[in-house]
Amino acid sequence: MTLDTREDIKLSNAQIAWRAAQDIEDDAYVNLGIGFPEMVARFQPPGRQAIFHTENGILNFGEAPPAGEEDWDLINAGKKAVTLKPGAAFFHHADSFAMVRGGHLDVAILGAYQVAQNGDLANWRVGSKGVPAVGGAMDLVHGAKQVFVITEHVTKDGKPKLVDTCTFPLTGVGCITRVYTSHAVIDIKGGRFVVREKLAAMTMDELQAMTGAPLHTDGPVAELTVPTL
Amino acid sequence: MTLDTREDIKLSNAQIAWRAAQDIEDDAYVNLGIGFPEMVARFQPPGRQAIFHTENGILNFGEAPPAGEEDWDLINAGKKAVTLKPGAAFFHHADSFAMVRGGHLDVAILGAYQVAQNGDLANWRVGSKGVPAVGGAMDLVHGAKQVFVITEHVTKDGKPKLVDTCTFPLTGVGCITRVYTSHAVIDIKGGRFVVREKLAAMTMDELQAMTGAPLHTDGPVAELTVPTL
Amino acid sequence: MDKTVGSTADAVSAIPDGATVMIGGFGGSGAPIELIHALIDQYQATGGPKNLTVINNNAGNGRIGIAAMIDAGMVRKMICSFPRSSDPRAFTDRYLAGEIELELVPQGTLAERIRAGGAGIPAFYTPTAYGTELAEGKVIAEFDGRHYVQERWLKADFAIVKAQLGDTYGNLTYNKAGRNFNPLMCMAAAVTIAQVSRIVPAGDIDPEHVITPGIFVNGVVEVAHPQQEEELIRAGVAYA
Amino acid sequence: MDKTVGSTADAVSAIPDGATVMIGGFGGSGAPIELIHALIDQYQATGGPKNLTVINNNAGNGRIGIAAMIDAGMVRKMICSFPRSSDPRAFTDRYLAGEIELELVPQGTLAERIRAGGAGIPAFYTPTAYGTELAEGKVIAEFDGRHYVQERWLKADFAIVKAQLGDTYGNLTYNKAGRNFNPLMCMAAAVTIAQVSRIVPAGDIDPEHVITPGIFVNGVVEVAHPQQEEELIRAGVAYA
Repeated sequence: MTLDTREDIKLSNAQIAWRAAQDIEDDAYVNLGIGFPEMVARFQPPGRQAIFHTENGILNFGEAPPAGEEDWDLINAGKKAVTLKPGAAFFHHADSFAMVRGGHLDVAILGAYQVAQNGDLANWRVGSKGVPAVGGAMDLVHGAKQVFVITEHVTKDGKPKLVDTCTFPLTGVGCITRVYTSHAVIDIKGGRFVVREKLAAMTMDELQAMTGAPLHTDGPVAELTVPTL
Repeated sequence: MTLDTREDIKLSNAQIAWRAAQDIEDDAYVNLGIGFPEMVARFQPPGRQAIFHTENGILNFGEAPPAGEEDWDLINAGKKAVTLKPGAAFFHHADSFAMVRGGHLDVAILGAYQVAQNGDLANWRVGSKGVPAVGGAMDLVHGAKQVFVITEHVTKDGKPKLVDTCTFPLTGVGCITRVYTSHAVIDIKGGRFVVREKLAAMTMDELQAMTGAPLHTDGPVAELTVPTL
Repeated sequence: MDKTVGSTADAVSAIPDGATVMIGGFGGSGAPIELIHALIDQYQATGGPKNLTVINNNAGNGRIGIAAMIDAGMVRKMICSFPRSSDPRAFTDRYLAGEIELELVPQGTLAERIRAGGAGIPAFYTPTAYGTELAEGKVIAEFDGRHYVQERWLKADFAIVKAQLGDTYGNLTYNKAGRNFNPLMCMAAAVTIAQVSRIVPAGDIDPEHVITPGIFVNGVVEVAHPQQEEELIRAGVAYA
Repeated sequence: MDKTVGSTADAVSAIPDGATVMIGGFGGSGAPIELIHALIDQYQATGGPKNLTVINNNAGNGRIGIAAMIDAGMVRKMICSFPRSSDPRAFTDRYLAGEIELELVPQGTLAERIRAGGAGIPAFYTPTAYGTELAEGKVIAEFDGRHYVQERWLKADFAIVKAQLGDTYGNLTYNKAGRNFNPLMCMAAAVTIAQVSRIVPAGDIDPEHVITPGIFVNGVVEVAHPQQEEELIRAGVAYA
């Protein structure tokens, strides 16, 4: 099934990341999945400071150093060179995943191939071919107090990513609490997609048409507004 | 049953500790139970250096400091003040018992109320009255490559401590490999007591009479000789 | 971010009746005496918190610290490995009178259960206590021909611990064997309060030397010259 | 006590055919490149060790390190969480050709299984992977209304790790995020060999700053100026 989509009005990845960043509270401990989610760190609202955790054993790392000044023992989970902020700490992998699994992170933000209305996430593998690689994704979906997904609302070929039931191999069961897409902000609550915000330029019917499971509301749907980035 | 015992020729506690110390190899990692077993540390043979572990998170601690120079954050599992040797390390309790349970200690030496011929140990409680307290004993009997007991051969009222089956509450099942007593050195092998050494002044029959389970031999029984201490 | 708390009284003020409280230390080493005494002060002033479940390796000594909590009547249950000390009267008397409950846990199992609570591991298997009365009623499983006891995680509502340096982000170092259960308890409690000998700005503790990362710590209160249980015991001090 | 070993060649010489070898590092960070290359040298000179099971977070990058071990044909099986890298050809080609086995383990579970191996915990429960294909065939249990997967410990015959300082007793410190799996692997192997940037006398590392206590380490070899995988990759180096 290919959907009628409103690709004409969609947010850029930077704008999706910006929107997600607005919901990270001051002093929150946050893990950003490798790739697109890392972009969220750029958009911390003024006056707020999150502490970023990386699976390979750093709390409170900062931006990449200038080219040529990398220390390749100071990298993040995406194997990119990073820097430290004051108040950082190093620890080994078992302690790092104790932080993850033990519920000590306030927020984890991940990418997705599919998110189901019951909160199931598929983000590690699209089929049975090739070399499978899971990394820390299956750990990260458990333990953080809130697990958010940031994603395009539909795939490049127009298929829904918010679905009734995931068809790709699962990363975790019932683990996602909120999805920030290119068109909307949607909570997962009681096994249903509940729309919190949508782009003003589209109707609920248009949003529903791009979504693979019924959308619900629970109070007013706010306007999803983001700056030009 | 009260036994005919040879209390007249028995080794002192210091001599039992001395004998056990002779079997600790150079560079061995050793945990000595609190109380009597701590005495073993005094008798390391010249030229050998064991590294002592204490449950509360120190490797390579040394003797007590002079009175008045105690640091009460630098204590052993018996809550006695100790000192550090070069090459010491501190760690928390989970890492400390990872060393114990994970099989990283070469030797643990414990006291006993009873040791059974199958290697069962009872050393934490003599009945159901009073306040029970177990500490690290049940952990120490698992994991060390060799778990030794040092003990009088019989109780103060002349009852056997080496027994067919423990009647006191167990500390661990099949965990003891060797017993150093006031009269003999006895291995536990294949569910049997096998005598390795005995005091020259007593016969095997006399030793058997003091023991609550059959004694076996497996090769010659050497003379248990210790210095005057 | 600033996790500094102004006083020991403020630091413990949120602990309610019926709470499960992990208290760091092994005997007096690493024991947060001042936080414990602040909790007793609160109880004397307000009647709470009471009916506490206290998790510690021991069960108090003399008439100070945890023993003084027991004396005051604040403790409903102790979870510990070794409820003996040079002067264990406070616990012993109440225990023998049936006025306090005891869950006795082997020391290594106690440490591992607390770590498991902090690490999101609901249960694990250990050889410790297999075949003993402390394994009675527990799930037993065989792995590779050997028997093991299933043990559950331990968590707490609050942990009160003693550290050496603490920065404003809650990163902690410890003093010698005063480390013991403290780093584990920081992980396993919903709210962790650390008393430290000195609070330093974030960045003053080398990230390589942090023992407890700040993510495990909610509040840090400075007690510049902390008391040592052993010295108080020897001086015959009673806190009441 | 002196755990110093004279050369990387000597350090790895006891690793036999068919051994399970834990190799520290996360990508190139904390990866013991020189020890890995010494092992390859030994294989090139003697035909062994081969049929190795290698445990690492990744499965090699480019034509150096673990990738070069795979290229050389020494590796029968990889146990890892993420067999991808900027240049994963060595593993990918052999895997797709059915010439190398893969046990894929979620990263946190991999870390915890290794720690469990070192800590004498034969099995534990984790929420990770519940309901996914990586939990297929595993024991599932419910605790407090939530489902968990039973995971077994991981042990090894040898661990080769990279540290920063090592003293003659085997006490180790690490460099920044180069810590990663290294301290865990030290615990979980029957024999652990550490390459360090500098060997110092016992007593030169503050006991408060020791990350891996020497009890977990069997041999320490100095590699004064260790190579970084990332720099070798960028320079297009192939080790063969």
